[in-house]
Amino acid sequence: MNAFSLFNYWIVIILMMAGFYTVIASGNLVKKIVGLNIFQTSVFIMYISMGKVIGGTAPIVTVNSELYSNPLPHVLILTAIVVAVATTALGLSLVIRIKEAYHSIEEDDILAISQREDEAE
Amino acid sequence: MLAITAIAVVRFRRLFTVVMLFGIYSLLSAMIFVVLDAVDVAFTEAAVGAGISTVLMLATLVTTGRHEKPPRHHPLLPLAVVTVTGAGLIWGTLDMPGFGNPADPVHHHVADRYVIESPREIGIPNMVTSVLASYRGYDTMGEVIVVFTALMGVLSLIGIRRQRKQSTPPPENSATRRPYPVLQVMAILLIPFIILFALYVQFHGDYGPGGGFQAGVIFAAAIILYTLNFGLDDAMLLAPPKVVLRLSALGVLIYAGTGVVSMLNGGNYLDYNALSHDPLQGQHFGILVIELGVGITVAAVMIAIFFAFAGKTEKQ
Amino acid sequence: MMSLGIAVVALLVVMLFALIRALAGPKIYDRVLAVNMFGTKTVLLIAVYGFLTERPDFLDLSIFYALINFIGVIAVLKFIERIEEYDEVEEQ
Amino acid sequence: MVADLLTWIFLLAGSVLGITGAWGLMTFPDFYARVHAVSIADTLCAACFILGLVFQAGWSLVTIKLLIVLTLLWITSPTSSHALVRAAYRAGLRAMTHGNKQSSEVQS
Repeated sequence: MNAFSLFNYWIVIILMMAGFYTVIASGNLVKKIVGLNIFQTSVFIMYISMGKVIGGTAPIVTVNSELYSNPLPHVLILTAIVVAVATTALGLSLVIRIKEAYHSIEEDDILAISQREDEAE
Repeated sequence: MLAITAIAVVRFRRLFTVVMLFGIYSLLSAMIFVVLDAVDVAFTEAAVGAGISTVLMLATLVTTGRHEKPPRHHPLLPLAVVTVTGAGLIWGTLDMPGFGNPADPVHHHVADRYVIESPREIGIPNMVTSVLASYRGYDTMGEVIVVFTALMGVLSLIGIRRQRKQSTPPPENSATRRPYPVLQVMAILLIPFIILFALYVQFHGDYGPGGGFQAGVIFAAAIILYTLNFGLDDAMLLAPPKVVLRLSALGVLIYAGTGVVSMLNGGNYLDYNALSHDPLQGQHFGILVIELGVGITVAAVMIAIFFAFAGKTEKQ
Repeated sequence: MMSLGIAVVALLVVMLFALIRALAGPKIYDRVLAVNMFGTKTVLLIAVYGFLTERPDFLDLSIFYALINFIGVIAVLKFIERIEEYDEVEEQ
Repeated sequence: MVADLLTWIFLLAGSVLGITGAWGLMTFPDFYARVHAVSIADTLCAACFILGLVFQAGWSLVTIKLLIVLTLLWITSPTSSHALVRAAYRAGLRAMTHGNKQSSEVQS
């Protein structure tokens, strides 16, 4: 029980690191956004797993249960998810604009192009 | 089961696969939320993660090309950074309270009050809805405004393309994209059902899982299905962008207006007790109205964002 | 209740298989097929899990997943077609 | 008691079918063969599961919802399989039976 009780945090950390790795190691902007999303989801899972009470049930009142999971993290995460999709949409539209301006979504290419433009000026 | 998720995520290579795997990943995490009793969250995550974001990412991939270049840097340095950070975090968790223990500090600050008092004070069974809409009404309003702002951002970046006139000939490459009767019939069969289901989720949110966000996303999903099967121009006839944009503003207005009305009735801002003689009825009424506002805004914003992206995939 | 437990385990096994195919699938269509199957099994799993925890009023979720899964697969197919059109244009 | 027994039977049948379909998905050599395995096994598997749960639920709103789920699955899953195969065929993916006369003649 003791070793297993921290299991959820470890999973969260593995996911978080996977997302983090994708963000910093990948040069492709779309892939970076996917990594960011994975990072976000790991945070969601962490909050939700903190709100879980063993033996409890979903926080909707019923007759045959007295113990409920904690509704507060659920509310926070509910709003966070919707904000997350809004930011994702914004990020993706930025990617499209970058593609139009630079004809590439690879970080290295974009850096090279903008450097060349700076030198030309 | 949690471990499957980790496996699913760490394997990545081609972009298209990445996005598809991301869809699976969202479904899995939504399932985890169900197991962890967070039904409302699972609802939202499935709608948003597996539905909307995947579609948006695909649309982006269409315009940007789907092949990723091999990384030029050596992956060792990021890997080292990640490992060190991860190890540090794991070390940090050793002090965290165990999983599912009812004695955790998380469960004893304000949560007690929400769980015990909310059925009496608000009068609706779904605690998530009551906390979301009533106790934390300000947060939710701010969040609706954030979504609205994101729409503004997307529009200022890429914009919705103009609706084509009926008389103009279709673009020449549409010959390769013949109408597909089977899917169109299925879509026509399903769309009324989806919209009905959205309304059910919208107004049943007090009693079961659901509410404004989820209903808004489902409604947007119906429009997206229509767009995918009948093309963007027909969909724009169905839901003209101008109307959609007005609606997204209207939703925010309904939400904020509810607060003003409750102020005029002598309560605080967003204090629904003032809306009716009976506080409980007032609460119920207030929650219903602001959920409607949230639903309208979210649906309109999602539809508008999708139109913007779909317009980008058709041009050029 | 025992039967429900067995059903959950079976579904998890099936989903594992589908996941492997989604990771390994040589063609993009194999992956779509696996994703589709994965979604169907998720729907069933949510339904069975609802009965296992004796709160079967969460079937709304199942309905919703079925819809989202369908829309997702259709979207993927449409965009694949479109991407291939792009590729042809670029090759010409 | 009879209901419990029926639940057992249906859930077990559903599990077996599901695993069969998944096995087909795993091992069959060709895309079309995999579609075949999955779509057929899946449809029946869904039906078995839902029926098994219906016997557990008795007559209530839950039953209606279960039947809605079943109808939806039965509508959407063949449609998406069909669309999938059509997209694959139009993209130029052909079945493995070219030059293999034995299996290309077999039709059901």
